[in-house]
Amino acid sequence: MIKPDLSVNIAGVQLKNPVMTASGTFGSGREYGEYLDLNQLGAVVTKGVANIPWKGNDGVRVAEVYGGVLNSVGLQNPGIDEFIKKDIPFLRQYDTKIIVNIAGRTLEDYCQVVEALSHEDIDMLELNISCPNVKEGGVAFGTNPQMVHQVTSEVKRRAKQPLIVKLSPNVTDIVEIAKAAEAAGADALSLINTLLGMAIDIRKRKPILGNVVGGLSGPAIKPVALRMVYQVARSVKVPIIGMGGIMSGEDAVEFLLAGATGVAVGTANFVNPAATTSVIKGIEDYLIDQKESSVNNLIGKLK
Amino acid sequence: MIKPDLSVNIAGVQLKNPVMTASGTFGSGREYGEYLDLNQLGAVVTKGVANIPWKGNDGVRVAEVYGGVLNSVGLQNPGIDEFIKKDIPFLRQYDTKIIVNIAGRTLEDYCQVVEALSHEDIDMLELNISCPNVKEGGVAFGTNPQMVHQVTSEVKRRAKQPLIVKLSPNVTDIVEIAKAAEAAGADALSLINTLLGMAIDIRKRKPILGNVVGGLSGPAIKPVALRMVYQVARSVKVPIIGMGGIMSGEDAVEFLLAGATGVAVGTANFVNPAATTSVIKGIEDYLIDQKESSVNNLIGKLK
Amino acid sequence: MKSKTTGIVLENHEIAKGIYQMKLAVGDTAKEAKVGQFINLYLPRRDLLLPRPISISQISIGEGTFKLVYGVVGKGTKELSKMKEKEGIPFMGPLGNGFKVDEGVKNHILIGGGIGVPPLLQLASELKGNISVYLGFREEPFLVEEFKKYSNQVLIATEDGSYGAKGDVIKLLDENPPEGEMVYSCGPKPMLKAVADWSRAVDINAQLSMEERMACGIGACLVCTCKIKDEGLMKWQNKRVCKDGPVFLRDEVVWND
Amino acid sequence: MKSKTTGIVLENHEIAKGIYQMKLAVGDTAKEAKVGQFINLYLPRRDLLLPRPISISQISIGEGTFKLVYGVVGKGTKELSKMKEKEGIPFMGPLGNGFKVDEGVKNHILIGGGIGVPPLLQLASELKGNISVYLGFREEPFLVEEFKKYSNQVLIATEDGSYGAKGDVIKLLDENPPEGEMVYSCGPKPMLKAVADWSRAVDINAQLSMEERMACGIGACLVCTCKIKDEGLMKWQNKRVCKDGPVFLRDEVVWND
Ligand SMILES: Cc1cc2nc3c(=O)[nH]c(=O)nc-3n(C[C@H](O)[C@H](O)[C@H](O)COP(=O)(O)OP(=O)(O)OC[C@H]3O[C@@H](n4cnc5c(N)ncnc54)[C@H](O)[C@@H]3O)c2cc1C
Ligand SMILES: Cc1cc2nc3c(=O)[nH]c(=O)nc-3n(C[C@H](O)[C@H](O)[C@H](O)COP(=O)(O)OP(=O)(O)OC[C@H]3O[C@@H](n4cnc5c(N)ncnc54)[C@H](O)[C@@H]3O)c2cc1C
Ligand SMILES: Cc1cc2nc3c(=O)[nH]c(=O)nc-3n(C[C@H](O)[C@H](O)[C@H](O)COP(=O)(O)O)c2cc1C
Ligand SMILES: Cc1cc2nc3c(=O)[nH]c(=O)nc-3n(C[C@H](O)[C@H](O)[C@H](O)COP(=O)(O)O)c2cc1C
Ligand code: FES
Ligand code: FES
Repeated sequence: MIKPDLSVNIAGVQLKNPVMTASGTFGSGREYGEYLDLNQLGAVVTKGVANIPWKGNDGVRVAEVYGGVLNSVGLQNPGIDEFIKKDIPFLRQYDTKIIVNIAGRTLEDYCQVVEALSHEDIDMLELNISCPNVKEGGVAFGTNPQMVHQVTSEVKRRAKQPLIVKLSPNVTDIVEIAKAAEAAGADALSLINTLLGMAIDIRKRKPILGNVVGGLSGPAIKPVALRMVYQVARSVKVPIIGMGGIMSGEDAVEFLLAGATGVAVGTANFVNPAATTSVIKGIEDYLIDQKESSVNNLIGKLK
Repeated sequence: MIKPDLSVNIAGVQLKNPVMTASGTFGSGREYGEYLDLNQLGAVVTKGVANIPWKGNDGVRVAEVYGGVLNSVGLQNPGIDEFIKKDIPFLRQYDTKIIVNIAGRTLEDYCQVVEALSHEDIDMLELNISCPNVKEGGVAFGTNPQMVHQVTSEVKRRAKQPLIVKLSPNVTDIVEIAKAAEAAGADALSLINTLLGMAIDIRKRKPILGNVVGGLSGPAIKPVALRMVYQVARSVKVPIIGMGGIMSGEDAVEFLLAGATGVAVGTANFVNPAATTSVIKGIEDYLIDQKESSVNNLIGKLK
Repeated sequence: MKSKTTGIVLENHEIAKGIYQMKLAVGDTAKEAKVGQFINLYLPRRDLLLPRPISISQISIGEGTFKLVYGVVGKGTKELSKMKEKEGIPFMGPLGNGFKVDEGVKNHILIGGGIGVPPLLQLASELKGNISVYLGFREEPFLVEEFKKYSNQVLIATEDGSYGAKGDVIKLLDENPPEGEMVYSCGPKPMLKAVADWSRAVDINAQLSMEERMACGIGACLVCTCKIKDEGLMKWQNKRVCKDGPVFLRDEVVWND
Repeated sequence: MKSKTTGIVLENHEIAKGIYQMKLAVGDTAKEAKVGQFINLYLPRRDLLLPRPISISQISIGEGTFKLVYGVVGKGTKELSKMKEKEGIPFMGPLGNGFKVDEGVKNHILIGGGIGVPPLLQLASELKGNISVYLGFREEPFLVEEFKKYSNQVLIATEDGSYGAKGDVIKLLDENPPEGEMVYSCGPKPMLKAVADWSRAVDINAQLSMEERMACGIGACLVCTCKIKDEGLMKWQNKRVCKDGPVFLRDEVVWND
């Protein structure tokens, strides 16, 4: 049998397959590059980077919960200058797309990062307005449609590469938020970021995380993520990158059927460093089994 | 060692222990009564009941997901008249509190149920404005603070028993919703109802649930539930009943420490029909181990 | 007080492609079982919370055992198939109502499809009178020899014709019309619907064992309902397959579309 | 390309109350291990997603084995303690930097607390020169006889005084001051902080093996950081215990509050 075609096009960028890394779980690929061939990936989405270095949150930053992980890293990053110097040249060695995830506390922060990247050889920008782990900015931008519109349009005006806006699931109406981002010029949407959660150490009678609350990721959130992707896919025209608990090719196929053009793998990397490649393989196996010639035949094709 | 005191007081109602059943997972106790002694429970919270019989949703109503369950029962119930005739007398045989969960599609529906119950021998009312499985009413009431305020105050005016308002987690700001319910006269709050989720059968390329989307319950949602209980407990004065993924006494203790005065056990009943009693035992064991004389020493006592 | 108990696996092996038979030591619980009932099995995998309903295929009160026959169709049955002798598996049951056996009936027609075949075996062993058995399988049949112990009319159809007649049980019934006063049937919904239509056409009463996804398994959660006719104003109501069923009378069942 | 691999359990038994020793066949992976490194173990329980970091307590290149010694403190280590001979357990590693062994150092001081003791055993076996060992335990000590193979100064303290001196290792150090040029220490954070203060006071350099909760285990996710001094403007930065550590120089570590 002929190998099925896995390539997808997201906002004009052609990816060899729909599988990318979820921001923040994969660094800039340097470490995981020892465990898998980065050339295989549709794209590497890098850890959120801000205009200046951030130290991130204090204290315990991770807690394990049933079928999931809580994290409160708080966007520790070396700042955009260091990132441009070290990480872009590293990733450019590989035949994969580079998507840079952008963090900020203020509108100006975001704009500075985007401007610093304007002449860099990267493929897309992913605007993170949904991090639950920083007090200012982050999620505050992502839960209010007006704010989403404002920050998206300001960033879009300055962006030289296609702009993905990453949405927070901690909202009453994801469709309203998605539409606001689309109306403001987003070229694609990615969802979901983590759900805000908490865990308590009952012996110490203290929250486990230093930051008290953190972002929930992993298989536990998959049903919520899938529902949101499904709802948003039916309401916007721009392509969607789906994520949240994808552990296998079968999970990824659920997201594609629900309407995602791309998928990202996050927490699964912690369980298996080669999770991304096994997801790619799993999608291919499914297509072969279903006698489909192209992954594009799945996207949004829910009966 | 002296047995620790497990009794708690919720809005003037004294419960022998903080453990109740989560509405909809336990019917009116008739079936589970064959598997455990209902006298042991702090309270039985009955399946949502409306002014008239409802048939509920068509098609597959349950799907299993990682560490959780999706349901789309859609509030099938025999109507308040039948309920009053059969279920209240049944439950009154037992030495446990009766909390009647109330469903409705309109404000009038709710009011009719509350009025029908006004002379009945029950202990509390639980107003469900958070069911994700019915199109009209239900969750629509529970996601908008003005609506929450309106429906709560209308119901409260008619209620002869203390009123618990059950909150939906599918909102941007749970604290705002909780405050609206409190301001409108709620005597207690219960949270969380299910998170809206979805699952897809990738062979059939169809949603598993007949209703496409459904409510996610079980351990998968515990971190979100705990976070919301924690946030709400710090923002309102009325007592809170916490639920969402409680499988063990240790899980329950997390909710108590986060600020819940009572806890409810739902999905765990499906895994073990005697889950409620093992949660009670687990809380007691914890108190003994921690040399605490009363469960009240835990409530909200997070360092 | 009833409770979840643990059965001990005595045997667990493949009896046809993708079909396993498990013999479970259940002690005195065997005495409580009625033909057509099921048990709910709980799996060791912690990501899988819900119990798996499996019919009791054979009951031995003497041995204190149940035999279950199940097809590996998903994560849970896959997990079951990996269980080894002496391992314990928690279960609830027997659950449900079971088939109604009327002493007055002398000629019985048993119609099973795929993984609906197993519960009919215990039924065949208990029925008095003449028994005709019609079994349909996708590919490799199973339990056929066992049925032959209780009936000398065991007819088989397979979808691919690799064994017995090619086609489904309805074709088999049309080509070999049975005589009898009661049909007992278990299998996938489309087959049950076809059996309902067929039996109505030939005017033989029928009991159908329905299948639905379950959660509590004991009648409390209302996730496993199927539409059952109702004399009242509502014309039909949703009844619980786990508690009011799994066996319903043909004329009670309201079929979706 | 590196990958997650599967170790085979050769032994797994309790060596002191709540403390288990597991011997794992890891084949050629043993050749890659350096003293003070750890491996990340993945558990069969599907609700537990994250790997458990456990130090390599003994390396045998000849046998192709690691010995691990771990305390049962929670769900994951409980699960580990139930594993039987011949079972496979997936792991990644060896991970982390390990202790730095300087040929110039002749007198070594090893200070371990509780489940921080195990990695010091491999160290004791590799160091050349004179070795003093100070071990603190809550109650029942373990690995003491093994340490005595490599050192004739093995001093023990227990919190309840049931074995060796009563109190903690710092008291032990104060009462039996060692001589040496390098301290190697592993244990709970408060102990490490105390060792840092003590060693600074007596002016002996120290290497500390830090502990943090982990996710990726290879340096990508930044959940396992600890504060490390930095020459630059920021004064300190968060470094990764899994990749830049677990061993840091005493004078690099910035202690929280
Ligand atoms: C009363 C009753 C008796 C049954 N008796 C037998 C029997 O004797 N032999 C046999 O092989 N099968 C029988 N089944 C079907 C059997 O329960 C399913 O094949 C099994 O639950 C599938 O589990 P899984 O984890 O492998 O599949 P998955 O698809 O991974 O299961 C996911 C979820 O869906 C449920 N589910 C999936 N398919 C079915 C189904 N067909 N019916 C009910 N729930 C389903 C599962 O229980 C689980 O909750 C019976 C079902 C019912 C309701
Ligand atoms: C580099 C390193 C080496 C270690 N070496 C050993 C050793 O040789 N022997 C030994 O007994 N223990 C060692 N530990 C500690 C060991 O990792 C924890 O005791 C273990 O992870 C607890 O898991 P649990 O599931 O039993 O506890 P739980 O509390 O149920 O675990 C919940 C989560 O918290 C994490 N966690 C809990 N306690 C710790 C801890 N103290 N350190 C890191 N993560 C923790 C778990 O990994 C898990 O992700 C080491 C830790 C690190 C970082
Ligand atoms: C440790 C960790 C760090 C993360 N950091 C970021 C980040 O910097 N920027 C961002 O947009 N999302 C971040 N996320 C969210 C993930 O990219 C992803 O949206 C989420 O984890 C859901 O996917 P998963 O369930 O596959 O992990 C992070 C997630 C984790 C677990
Ligand atoms: C099958 C099912 C039916 C439910 N029906 C109701 C209901 O009628 N009214 C209501 O307020 N909540 C209902 N719920 C929500 C539960 O009461 C509870 O809030 C939720 O399941 C979270 O708790 P858990 O994780 O312990 O199940 C239902 C939940 C399930 C699983
Ligand atoms: S499974 Fe709960 S009512 Fe049938
Ligand atoms: S555990 Fe991921 S960086 Fe250390």
